[in-house]
Amino acid sequence: MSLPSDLKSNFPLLSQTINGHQIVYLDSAASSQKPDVVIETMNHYYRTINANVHRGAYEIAAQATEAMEQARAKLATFIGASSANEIVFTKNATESFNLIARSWGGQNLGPNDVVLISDMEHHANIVPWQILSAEKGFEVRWIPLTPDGHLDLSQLDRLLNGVKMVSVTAMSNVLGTLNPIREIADKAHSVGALMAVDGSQYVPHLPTDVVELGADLLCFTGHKMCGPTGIGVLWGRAELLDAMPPFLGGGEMILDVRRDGFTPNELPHKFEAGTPPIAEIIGLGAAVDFLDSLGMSEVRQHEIDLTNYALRVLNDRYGEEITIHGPSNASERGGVLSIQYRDVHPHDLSQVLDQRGICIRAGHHCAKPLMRELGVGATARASLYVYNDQADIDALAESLAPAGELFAR
Amino acid sequence: MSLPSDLKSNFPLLSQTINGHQIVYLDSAASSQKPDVVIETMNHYYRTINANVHRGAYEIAAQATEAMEQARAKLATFIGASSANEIVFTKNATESFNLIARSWGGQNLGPNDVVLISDMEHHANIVPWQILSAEKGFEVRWIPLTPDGHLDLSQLDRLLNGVKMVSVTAMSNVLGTLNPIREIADKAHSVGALMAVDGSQYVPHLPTDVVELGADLLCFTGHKMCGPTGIGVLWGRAELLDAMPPFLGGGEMILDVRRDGFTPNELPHKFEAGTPPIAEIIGLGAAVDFLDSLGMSEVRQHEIDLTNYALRVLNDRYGEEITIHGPSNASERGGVLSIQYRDVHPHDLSQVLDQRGICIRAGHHCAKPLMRELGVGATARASLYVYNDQADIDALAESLAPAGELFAR
Amino acid sequence: MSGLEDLYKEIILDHYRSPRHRGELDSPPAHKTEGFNPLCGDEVLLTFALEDDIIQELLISGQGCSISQASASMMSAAVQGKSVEEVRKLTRQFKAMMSIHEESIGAEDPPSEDDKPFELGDLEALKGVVKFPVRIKCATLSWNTLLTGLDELEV
Amino acid sequence: MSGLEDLYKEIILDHYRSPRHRGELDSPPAHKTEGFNPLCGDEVLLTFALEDDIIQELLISGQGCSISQASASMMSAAVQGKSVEEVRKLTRQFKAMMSIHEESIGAEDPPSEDDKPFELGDLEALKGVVKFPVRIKCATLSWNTLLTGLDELEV
Ligand SMILES: Cc1ncc(COP(=O)(O)O)c(C=O)c1O
Ligand SMILES: Cc1ncc(COP(=O)(O)O)c(C=O)c1O
Repeated sequence: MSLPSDLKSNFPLLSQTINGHQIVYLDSAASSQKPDVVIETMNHYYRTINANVHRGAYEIAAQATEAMEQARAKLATFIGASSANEIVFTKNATESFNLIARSWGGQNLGPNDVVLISDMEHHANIVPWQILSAEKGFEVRWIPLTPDGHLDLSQLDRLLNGVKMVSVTAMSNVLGTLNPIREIADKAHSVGALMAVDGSQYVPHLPTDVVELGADLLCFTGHKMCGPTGIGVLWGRAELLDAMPPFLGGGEMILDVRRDGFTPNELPHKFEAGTPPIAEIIGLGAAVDFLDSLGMSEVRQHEIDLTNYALRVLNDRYGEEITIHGPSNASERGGVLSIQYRDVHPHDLSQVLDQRGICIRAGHHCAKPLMRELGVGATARASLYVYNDQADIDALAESLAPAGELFAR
Repeated sequence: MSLPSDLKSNFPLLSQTINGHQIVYLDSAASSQKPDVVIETMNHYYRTINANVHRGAYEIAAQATEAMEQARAKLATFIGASSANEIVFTKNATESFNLIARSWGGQNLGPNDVVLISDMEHHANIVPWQILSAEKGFEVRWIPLTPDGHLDLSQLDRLLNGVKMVSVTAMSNVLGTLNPIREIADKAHSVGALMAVDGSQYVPHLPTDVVELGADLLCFTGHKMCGPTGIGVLWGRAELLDAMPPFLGGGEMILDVRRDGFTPNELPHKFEAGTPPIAEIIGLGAAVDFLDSLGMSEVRQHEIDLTNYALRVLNDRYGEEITIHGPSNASERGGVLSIQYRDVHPHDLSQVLDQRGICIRAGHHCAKPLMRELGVGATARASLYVYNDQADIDALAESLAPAGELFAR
Repeated sequence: MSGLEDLYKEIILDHYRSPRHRGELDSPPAHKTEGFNPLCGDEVLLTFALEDDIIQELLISGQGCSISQASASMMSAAVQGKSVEEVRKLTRQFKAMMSIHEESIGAEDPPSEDDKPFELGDLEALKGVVKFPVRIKCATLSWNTLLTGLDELEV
Repeated sequence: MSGLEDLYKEIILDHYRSPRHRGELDSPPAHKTEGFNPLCGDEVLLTFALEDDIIQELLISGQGCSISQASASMMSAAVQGKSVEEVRKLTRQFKAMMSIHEESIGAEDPPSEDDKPFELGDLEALKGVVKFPVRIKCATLSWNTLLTGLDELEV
């Protein structure tokens, strides 16, 4: 089984032309394109059942609530959660991390504690801890990298000393590295620490089972998995979420409000203050259905194949002139290729490629500590998803040489 | 000038039938319906320029960024803000209040301070203060109500003693009461307190000018003003926002991240962590254009006329059998009608009306302290917007009597 | 979409208009438990006297919509004189009847074999509520409150 | 959408390939200022010697894309030997040329009359950048950094 070959036709944006070229979208690590069915599902919501949820007795409000809760159940199944109540909807993965830091961290972290993250984290899994650490005085500690872009776990036992929370990405958005979450989780648990996982780049691309991962908490974001903007997810084990205090306060998240205080609602509502992103939740449910229909194992296989192809084509053609950061074996990585080509600055490279309708991202990818480790200010990143094919890689490979010509010093 | 009479045709949901009846949507205080142009604007975004903003050099990413920043400028103009940088996008009004409480309150409130709110606040403007107060030990004080549903400002000077922040709604989502924000703001300022305003029910319905209101901060929410779900706004004076510490941490809100800490970005990005609700921001921009094309003075006049009509029709027909909470003069209120009809429970009333395609809301409307003041567990609330007309009111009036019959004890 | 007649059956309206066992027992000696539905503000207050694991008397007060009031009234009629075990069994069956929509992930086990033969009687009239999912919580409010009360007594 | 030739004019590429006034002066006595573009990671380091309100010498180091490097190189050529007042004026004009898209609410006042007659020379080549709004920050990085430097010296 492999992915249908006409998959691109499901994504309206990919039929665009840019500067006279059919668009080649290679920036899915920043945000994925959306299939028709996701866009249409949200349209249908707005055109037929749009109403505020959970509080209305009338028909369309009941339907909106039902559609939203069905989406929650789909998300739970998609990641192997044992109950839909363990799925908390946020606005993005970033909010999910802030929720963990503020709620769990605010309650559990003090001056002698340590939160262990890694050198390859996205700012979303760094800054919330730094903000809290400035208030509470705990240490943020960093797992270093090996030269080939893996986590260096050789000192993990020592690093775990005093740690209450390990929070690590399952896949790097710069290097593509897939991290051994289960191994880290087991070690974390053996010292009584919790394991939070950044699934932002993992959940969209690999079959995900929170139990197999050994995670206690998982954050991911809708717009990178064929879903809309404005929607993120926090999954957590029910007992853990139950014990955490509320994060944002307001409507929906309460059972009662009196002048002298409030009583929080049950899971998952306790963490969902205010009118939820209803259309976006329902849209994300449609995205999950879409990915399920492809099969996540097929998605993963497609990306391994295409990553292998890209590594081969680019290395064969450009040899010494090109550096592709991260693991060289596609089975150890996702389809995220951070490229250094000659001395062409990433920003210039991306500009030249854009002229040919090829979209890649240039920048620090919200991972500045990693950039410093790599010794670069920025990288040019091409990233793959279900709709990409070998022709996209060929277009990329074709276009590096002319960029090199233009900027050769 | 008045609103176009065929306005309903712009709202696809309103052409639905429910149980064989043309839908009569009277729940806009909970969430408004969306005009075609808002839905289509988001579609167009997803189909043609969907890409992550602010970090991409390629064409569609630049277009997405431009469209989003144009929407920000539109919002600024819409509320009379002096700069687009004063518009911070959140996920809903609830997040806006949490941002204020956590960021400003976290920095400025201690044991001897007071935050002054009112008995008619929505939970969004209550619970964030209660959460913070439990941590910081300041007092949350309440402005009481007069019997006819206004704020009782006779003791305001006394109530302002020790107050650092006054946070009050410009319009009640239960009583419809329009509050004298300017008067309160002037008094607040005279004791050195700040004035935060809940504009969730005000901005969608009346011409808004933050300078005339005398506000320092204003919160409102997209889905109640013809915009999508998943988008809220915080406006604040630039100097004030500049002095406030970041709220959520992550990508976009930083200038630099090092192992030992981070440097926050400039306004408005400082408060916008992670991938923003891009499609939703652009959709909200389209909603603002739509409302502007109608003219907010015309919107307000339409609602005054229709509220007057509703008050007259309902009172004429049902006399003693009906109580409509809040001010009896339409010029002192918005089109929010909380109804008590005979002893029919709000939930039952809403169920019976739904059978006739009429959507009203039954419940505490996220204002439990107000419910206790009113001495009721719930109200049945019919609320109006641009697309409602006298026929909608007639349908409502027609349907109360049969509900009364059914449940007469 | 079902009609109102599925929801507001005559027998339900009858219980609503003339609720049975209304009032409050002195507590103590009776046990008192409160429940409320945050959705619609409904409140129910149960007082009941338990002797030899039998509910000797149960009275209901509080306020709410027709469904929550009728369900409470029917419950009060159904549980008088029943043993705690029988009440728990009845509650399970009633909730099973209500919970058609709870069969998602993480739902509790289906009622076991020996629960089957019990008679719901009048309570069957509330079956129509499942077609109005928003109202299920109204119908189950008093039952959940009773369970809480029994749990408080650890019986 | 404009073509690449509007952005990467030959003179820009020339400055990029052969940057002028590259290096670092000893500081002190020279003044040193760093600037960076969080968007793309570009960094610029300016060292300059100021005497009698005249920029006697200015050197540039750092790393970045062709636009930021070329703009810095052109700036270095343009400001040598100019008075602080002239440099500020030139900067205003350069930024005015760049800021076509900044005319939203709250934009600064347009450059005043007496700013007009100044000659941008080579710098005109950067005009094409305004058609690529994302790159405007690249082009203005060194200029903003110089302004910061002058402000630090309170001149
Ligand atoms: C007066 C008032 N404030 C705040 C809110 C909260 O808005 P949201 O739920 O979109 O955050 C609402 C609506 O629910 C409201 O009516
Ligand atoms: C690894 C990783 N974590 C977290 C995030 C944050 O996601 P969002 O911006 O949607 O909050 C991203 C993407 O930006 C990411 O790649």
